[in-house]
Amino acid sequence: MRIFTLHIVLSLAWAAIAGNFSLLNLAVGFVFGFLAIWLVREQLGAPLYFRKSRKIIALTLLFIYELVLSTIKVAILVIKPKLDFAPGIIAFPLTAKSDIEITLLANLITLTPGTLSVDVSDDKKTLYVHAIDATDPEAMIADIANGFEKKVMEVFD
Amino acid sequence: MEFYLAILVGLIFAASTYMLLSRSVIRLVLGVALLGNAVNLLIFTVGRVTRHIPPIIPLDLQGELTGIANPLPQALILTAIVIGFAIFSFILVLAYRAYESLGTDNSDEMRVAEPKKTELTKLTY
Amino acid sequence: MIFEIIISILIVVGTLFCFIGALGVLRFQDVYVRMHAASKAGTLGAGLLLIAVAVAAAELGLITRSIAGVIFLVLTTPVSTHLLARASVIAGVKTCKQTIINKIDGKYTEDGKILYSQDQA
Amino acid sequence: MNTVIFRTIAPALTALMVLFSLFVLLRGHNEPGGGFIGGLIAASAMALYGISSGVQAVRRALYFHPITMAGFGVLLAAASGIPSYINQVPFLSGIWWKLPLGNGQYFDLSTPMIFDIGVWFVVVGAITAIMLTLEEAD
Amino acid sequence: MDYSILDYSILIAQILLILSFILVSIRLIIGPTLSDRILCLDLLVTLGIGFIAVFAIKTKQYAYIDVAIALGLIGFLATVAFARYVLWQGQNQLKLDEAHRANSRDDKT
Amino acid sequence: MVDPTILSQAMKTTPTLLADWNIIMPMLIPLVFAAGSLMLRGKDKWQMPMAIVAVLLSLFGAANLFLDILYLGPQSLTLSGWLAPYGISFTADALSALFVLVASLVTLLILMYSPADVDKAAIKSGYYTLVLMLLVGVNGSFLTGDIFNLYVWFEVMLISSFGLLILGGEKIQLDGAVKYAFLNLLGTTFFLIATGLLYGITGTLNFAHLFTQVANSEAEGTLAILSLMFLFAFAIKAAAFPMYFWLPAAYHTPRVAVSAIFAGLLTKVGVYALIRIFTVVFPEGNGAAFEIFGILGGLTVIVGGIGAIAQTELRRMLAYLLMSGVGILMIGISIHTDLALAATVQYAVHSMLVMTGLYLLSGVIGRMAGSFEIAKIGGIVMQNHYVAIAFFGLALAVSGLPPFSGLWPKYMMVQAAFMNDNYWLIAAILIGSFLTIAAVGRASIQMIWRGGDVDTPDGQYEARGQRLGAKQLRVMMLPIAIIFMLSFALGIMPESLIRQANLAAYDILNIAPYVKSTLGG
Amino acid sequence: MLLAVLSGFILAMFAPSLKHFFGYRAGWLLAILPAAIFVYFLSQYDQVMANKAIFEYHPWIPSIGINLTFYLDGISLLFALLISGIGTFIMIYAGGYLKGHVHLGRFYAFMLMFMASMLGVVLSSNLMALFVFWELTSVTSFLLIGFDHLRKAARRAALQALIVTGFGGLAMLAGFVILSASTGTFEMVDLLQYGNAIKDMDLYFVVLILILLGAFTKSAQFPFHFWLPNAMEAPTPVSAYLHSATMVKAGIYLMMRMYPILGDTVEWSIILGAFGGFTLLAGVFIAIRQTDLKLMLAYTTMASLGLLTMLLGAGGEGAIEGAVLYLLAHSLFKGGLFMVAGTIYHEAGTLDITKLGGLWAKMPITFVAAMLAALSMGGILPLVGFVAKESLYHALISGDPLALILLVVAIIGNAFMFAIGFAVALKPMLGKIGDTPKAAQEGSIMLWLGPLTLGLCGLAAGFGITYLGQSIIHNAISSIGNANAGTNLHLWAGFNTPLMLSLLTMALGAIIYMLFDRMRNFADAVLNWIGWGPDKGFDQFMAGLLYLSQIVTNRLQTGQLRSYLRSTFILLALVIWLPMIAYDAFPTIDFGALTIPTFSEAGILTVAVIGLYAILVARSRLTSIVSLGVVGFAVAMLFMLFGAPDLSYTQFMVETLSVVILALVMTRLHLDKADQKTGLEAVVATVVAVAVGSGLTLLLLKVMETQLDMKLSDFFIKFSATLAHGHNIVNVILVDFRALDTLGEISVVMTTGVVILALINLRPKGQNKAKNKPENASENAPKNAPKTLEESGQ
Ligand code: NA
Ligand code: NA
Repeated sequence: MRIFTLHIVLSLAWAAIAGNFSLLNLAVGFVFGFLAIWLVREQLGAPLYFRKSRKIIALTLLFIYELVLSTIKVAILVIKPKLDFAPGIIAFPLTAKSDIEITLLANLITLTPGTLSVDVSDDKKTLYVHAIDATDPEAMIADIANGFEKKVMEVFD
Repeated sequence: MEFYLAILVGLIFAASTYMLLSRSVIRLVLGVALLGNAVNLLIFTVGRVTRHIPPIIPLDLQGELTGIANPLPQALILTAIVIGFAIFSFILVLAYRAYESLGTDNSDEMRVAEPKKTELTKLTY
Repeated sequence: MIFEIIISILIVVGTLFCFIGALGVLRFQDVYVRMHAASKAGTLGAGLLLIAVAVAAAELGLITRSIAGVIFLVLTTPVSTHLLARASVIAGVKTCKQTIINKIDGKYTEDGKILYSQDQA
Repeated sequence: MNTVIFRTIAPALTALMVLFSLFVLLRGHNEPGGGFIGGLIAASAMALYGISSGVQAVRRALYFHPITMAGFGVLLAAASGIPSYINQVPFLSGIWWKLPLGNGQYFDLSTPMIFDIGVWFVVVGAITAIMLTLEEAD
Repeated sequence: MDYSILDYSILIAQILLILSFILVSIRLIIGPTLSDRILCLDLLVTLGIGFIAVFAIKTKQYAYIDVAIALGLIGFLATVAFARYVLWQGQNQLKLDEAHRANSRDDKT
Repeated sequence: MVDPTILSQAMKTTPTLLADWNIIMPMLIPLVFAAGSLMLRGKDKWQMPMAIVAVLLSLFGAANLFLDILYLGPQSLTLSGWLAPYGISFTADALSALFVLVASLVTLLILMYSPADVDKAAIKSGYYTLVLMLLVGVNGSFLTGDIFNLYVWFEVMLISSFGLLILGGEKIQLDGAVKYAFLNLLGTTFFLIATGLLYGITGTLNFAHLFTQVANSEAEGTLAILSLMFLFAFAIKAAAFPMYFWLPAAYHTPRVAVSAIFAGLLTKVGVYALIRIFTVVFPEGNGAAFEIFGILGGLTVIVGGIGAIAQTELRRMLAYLLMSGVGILMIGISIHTDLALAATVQYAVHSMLVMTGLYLLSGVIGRMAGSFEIAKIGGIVMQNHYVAIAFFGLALAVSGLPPFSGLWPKYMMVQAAFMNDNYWLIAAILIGSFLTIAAVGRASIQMIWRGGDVDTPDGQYEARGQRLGAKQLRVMMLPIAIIFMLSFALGIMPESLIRQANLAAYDILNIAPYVKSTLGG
Repeated sequence: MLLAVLSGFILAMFAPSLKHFFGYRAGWLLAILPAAIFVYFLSQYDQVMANKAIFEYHPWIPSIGINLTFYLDGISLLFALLISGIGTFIMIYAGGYLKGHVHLGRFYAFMLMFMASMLGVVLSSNLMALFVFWELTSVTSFLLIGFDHLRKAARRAALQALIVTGFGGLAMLAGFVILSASTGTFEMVDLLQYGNAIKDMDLYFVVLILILLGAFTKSAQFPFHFWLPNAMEAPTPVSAYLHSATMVKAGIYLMMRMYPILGDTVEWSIILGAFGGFTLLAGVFIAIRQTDLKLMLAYTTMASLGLLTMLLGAGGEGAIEGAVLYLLAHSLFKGGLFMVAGTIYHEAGTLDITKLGGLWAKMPITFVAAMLAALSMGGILPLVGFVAKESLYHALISGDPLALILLVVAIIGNAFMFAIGFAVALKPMLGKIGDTPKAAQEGSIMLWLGPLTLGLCGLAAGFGITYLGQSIIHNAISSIGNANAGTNLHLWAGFNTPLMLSLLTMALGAIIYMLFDRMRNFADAVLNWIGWGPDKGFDQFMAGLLYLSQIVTNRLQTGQLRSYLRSTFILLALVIWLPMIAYDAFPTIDFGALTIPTFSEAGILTVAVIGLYAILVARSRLTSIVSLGVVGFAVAMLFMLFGAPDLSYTQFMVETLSVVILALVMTRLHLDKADQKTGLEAVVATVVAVAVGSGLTLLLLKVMETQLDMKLSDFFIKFSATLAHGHNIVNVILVDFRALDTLGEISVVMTTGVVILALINLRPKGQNKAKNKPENASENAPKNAPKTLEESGQ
């Protein structure tokens, strides 16, 4: 987080130097700032910053992929003349511990195939998920645990 | 197009009037909110509508600017919207407090300020 | 021309998703299932349309703003969906009769303020 | 609403909204936006923060009582008419200053902008005051 | 006047979006629960963002995009507020039922 | 930078001097102080002195403005420096200046009374802020030369009055406020609708410009409808028959100082707006407006008088008397001759003062008797004969009996009605006066003279309620005494006021200087 | 003269302090003023005699032609002398009568104010000035009648007097206004110049009636007489001064003044003759029924006023002469008799004639005074009353059939008055000593000085009648009748018809006196049989007014918001529709030329309509709120479609925040279930709603037919970027072109904040909101939700 702040400060400094606070200029500053931090990455302990950036990008891509996929699945369901599915609320045992991880995971679950986060238990051990197709809860739990949950925890480890 | 907007204005007015003739103060509050929408739309229509082009002068404008929407009614409505929102908030909270104090949201039963008199006053000197 | 085609595709696909979301909301059996349609299809549809704007405008300020819009949408939609789903469960909005499993049933305290995890009583 | 998900994400969204509101405020003179809209967005941010983290958190965050902010806004807006007096022009006449930023650049400060900032304060202050009070009413 | 692909796609988009609006509005009338209706309003706002985007592309008035962005950020607040109401209703079910046996059917199912 | 010729097409180029600012001071000063009082939130001791200073300064500004206009004729200042009708003008003629002066004075008197009537909780909740904001709205309404801006000031006034009405949060106040709020809100909304439509026909909002635009417009029928809509909207504000419901429903519910400020200021703004609109925008009355004014005015006078007789609550009785007075004003507008308008202006000034005084006094009486129910009030003269004298005096004033201020405008109105062959209006005025005499007479003998409440045995005196402390009584009676003396002075020496009223009537009927002062040329 | 009038008002202010220092003896001091005024007017006598009139002008309200123009001619001089002269003795008498009364000072103040007002009435030439003083006499009379205010009867009587004379005063005002507006002058002096022109006016009859209403109510003519006997609730000095000698004569004065202007027409004669005559008969008839001394006197006063009115109605120089003489006589003897009655009450403690007797030995001076007055009242030689009666008989003999009827009436009336006068004067004095609450003895000098002097004046006037006739009486008559009347008055005119009639009167009177008890029983029986009188009528009128008032008020002011709103909307519909129909201002809609909405526009319109429908049909309020969101959404979209991004923006934001606040509030309400309208209500609401909606649509369309002048907007567009340095024109309008609107608007927003804070935080004692809010109030809100109906025990 500290480095991110520095990054922002650098962008602003760029804009100040350029005497122009337009969005474009700030964006340029951001890119240049990135380069600047990369130069001094050793001192700042920044490798993590870059590694994380990579992981965030990976997670984002996964998310976009899943979002598209999930939408298509919903689309198929919608268009199918017969509404024959077996929804249900399943309980997903959480491995993720921190609030931010849980939140991110829950939101990702909501936006992706056939699942929708309903609530987290007060002891933060269970995430209740509504699924359009709840015929095989175990498989779904495994899917999430190995997919999103893992990637989320990697970002925050 | 103004014709259809005028019809819509009338419809919103009618709906608002209908709501304002209810017993429930909450419905009256909703009537007030609708009324605000109707008035804003009325002023908007009356300023003559133009499709698409907002009254924003392009930074790189050369020459005359034509065909833009009439900015004055927009400014007036903006003022009216904000005032309307303020008044609406007040009315809503008033309704809530009245409900809380008087124990009802039925305006027919709000008779503290003007109590129902059962008998006529006698002449005294 | 190529831009135009990209924009057209983005627009058509985006609106299709939007339409599907709407259709789902109309067709599906209960509020939970409808939420699936609304949250996913809506977000994706609107997001694609915003991206279409970014492409069409081809101006940095607008691109960044459009992307910001997509991010906002992605950040907010799951939150509101979650809150509505949770509230509905607590308020006792029934699931449709096809529902085969309901693990959350009985896990809320009566006043709906505490949710127990699966292994709690 | 005390759910982990909401509680965690709401502060970030609040910050984002406040930032956005300032953005909308400052560019209002040339693009859609301005003091009202900016103020409404900021007020929404406060509402969100209040709903997720409680009234006291908002009060602490604002430091000043929101209604005082509203009063300040009106004062600021009215005060933006005072330079007109010195310039011998009618009340609320627009006056522009170019504040040099060095290297030949200027920052455009004007009484209409101060006025709009006043509007922003009023809208934020009053609406936040209303919502917070409603939220904590018995 | 020739129409480009873009014009046609915009036309299709607008038709689809309007149809979507109407479909959602129908669900809004049908309900049956308050949650359904809130969901409809939420989706309507999301669809609105899309609509504004298409409209901006069509008219080349990109100023409108700001409205869509703001909606993306703020629009969900209404849903949050309504969800809170539903939640409150759920949490006070017993109290409500006690207080007015006749009344609870009204605002929820 | 900018070509001076272009500049002169758009903006005022001559310097604006301090004297030109006089015209906005009665609005601006209380606004700044009201905002300032919010900054000093929590410092309750500061609130009252600040408010007094603000109103004194406004009064000073108003007096300055008044003198300016006396010597120079109508004055105008277009704000933000743009030329009229593009910017918003503040334009004052003798009518507005007089009203501003009296409104500021009335507010000052009420502030003097307030310490005895307003508790700490109300001050904490912004009583003084709201009073100042009300004055902002009222003075703004009197001074503005722009119809949409008038709407804005109406809203300022409206929301402040809402606030004042509910200070205390009692059941009766909330109930009264609900009725007051909805009906007044409708009034303001109809005003906005009419304003919007008027803009749709004329393309302008500036009164002076409207004068020329309406005169040149060919949409006679539409304008006639609009004139009636304005009439309707302002009649709600002014509490004219049959749109007066909110007044008896609400005016007796807040604390007395608030009722008094309402009585003094609010309905009169409605009347002012009627005069303004029907002299500047629809000087010919467009359609049947003036006839309708007469009918409504006459009925208001009578219904007000009749209503006053039935009331068992002192403040409600006053509400009906207030309403009856509004009827007189409407009659004046209806007749629309110089005499009638002079009478209207004069009666308005009289009514602002006297109704304020009566409401303030009702507070004293209510406190002394422990009730506002006439049946439960008694023995006032035995408790304090100054209070009794004040009540008798103000009762005479409101009945239009000498030697107080009500007589002259009523007489002038009868005269004007006769000269206009409006015999039934004469009848209405006189019947209204008769009913008023009967109502206040009956109230007087019961409250002031009777020994105690209605069950007190004949010939006996039974003190009820609380004895007011000497200091408190002094605070409460001082503003009443001032009003009493003013009303008395205007009763025995009405010449100067009549001259002002004539001047105002002249300004009303001769709109050219008003238009010229705004639009120039 | 100005000083003469104003001094009374000024002294009135100091009367309480004088009383404070000098006690009841202040009466002597205060009497100096009326005495001085008397002397002053006496000193003007020569000039009045020589020049006919003295005119004095003081500008008062020149801009509306109202000034203090005092006019001292014969009749005003006579009245002024009576007012100040009798006033002198009344002041002294009051000191004795109300000795020891706590509020004597207040009483003096009222009396002095009254005296001043009365002088104003008789001296003013300006009609409006006269009216002002006239009303002041009503007001002071109200205060004096209600002086003993703890008694219900006094309060009622005071109110009665106020209402009756107030009514008359208003009518008179109208009459004066018509008179002055028609002639262009307020000055009586000028009006006299008009001659018959006024009598030929179209509005003559109206003016006459209106002015006579003023005079009749003041002078207690039937059927407005009832307040006068009730006014006897006032302390006796008041009865003596106001309600016999002076104030009630104001009406007579007015009729005398108006005689040359309005009089001597058929209408005048018939009205005055009929009402005067009837008042005379009714007065004596009711008087005889009374056992209370003061009431007997009061009814005879009424009778005398009737007689005077009747005489003025008969008109002609003779009648006027009779009237003036009788006026003088009556003032002297009735004032005296009242004071005597007061003294008796003061000393004996009762006024009941059946209980009084044999006082002459105890109160010899009072007895003399009483006898003098009674003789004058009875019209017995050599008192002035005799001359007066002779004179009026003389006047009535010579006349037409109407005069003859009046003559008969006058004879009957006088006979009764003869009897009653003696009954009042003799019964308490002669016979055996009655059983009174107090043992009577002669009163102090303050008590007997007045009545004795007035009695002696009556005697002196009788003897000096020839001189008076050539001087002051002559002047008085000539200022009314414009002639040489009165010059040959003699105490003894020889045996002529009037004398015969006098003898007849006395004979009749003697019979009545002897049959007094029987007559009383008869009158009692008759009046009981009628069982109704205007006095009762007054109560009925007041009760009726109260009833009507309550009915009307309850009908209009139902107390239900719904009915108020319904009326308001119905009126709005009428305000739109009626003129639209009247002016045929319907829009012309050319359906062929309508622009076709685009698909999006149509779609958004549809959404709006669906939203409206959903709001209306929603059974639950929450559903309505959600649907409201849909309408707001649609409106925002429309703004966007038509080039208003700022509006769209604001609308969305406001819509969202509205919903937030609505939901926030709704969580605090435990609402009843559906509150749909009943069938009829729904029909009414629908009709009204459709009328309002369609009316506004038509009006809007009509407005749209005109060409909009875009001058303002063009200006904004032109100068927004160049001079105001802003490209978003809407924003520039808000913060620059029309920044004041915005300033007002943020004032509204700020104030709303204050108001809502107050609304929520400020509760009556015992309802203060809970302190120590927990951190997360949102979760706790429901816990503290307001009590429901049942819980709060309603
Ligand atoms: Na999902
Ligand atoms: Na959303």
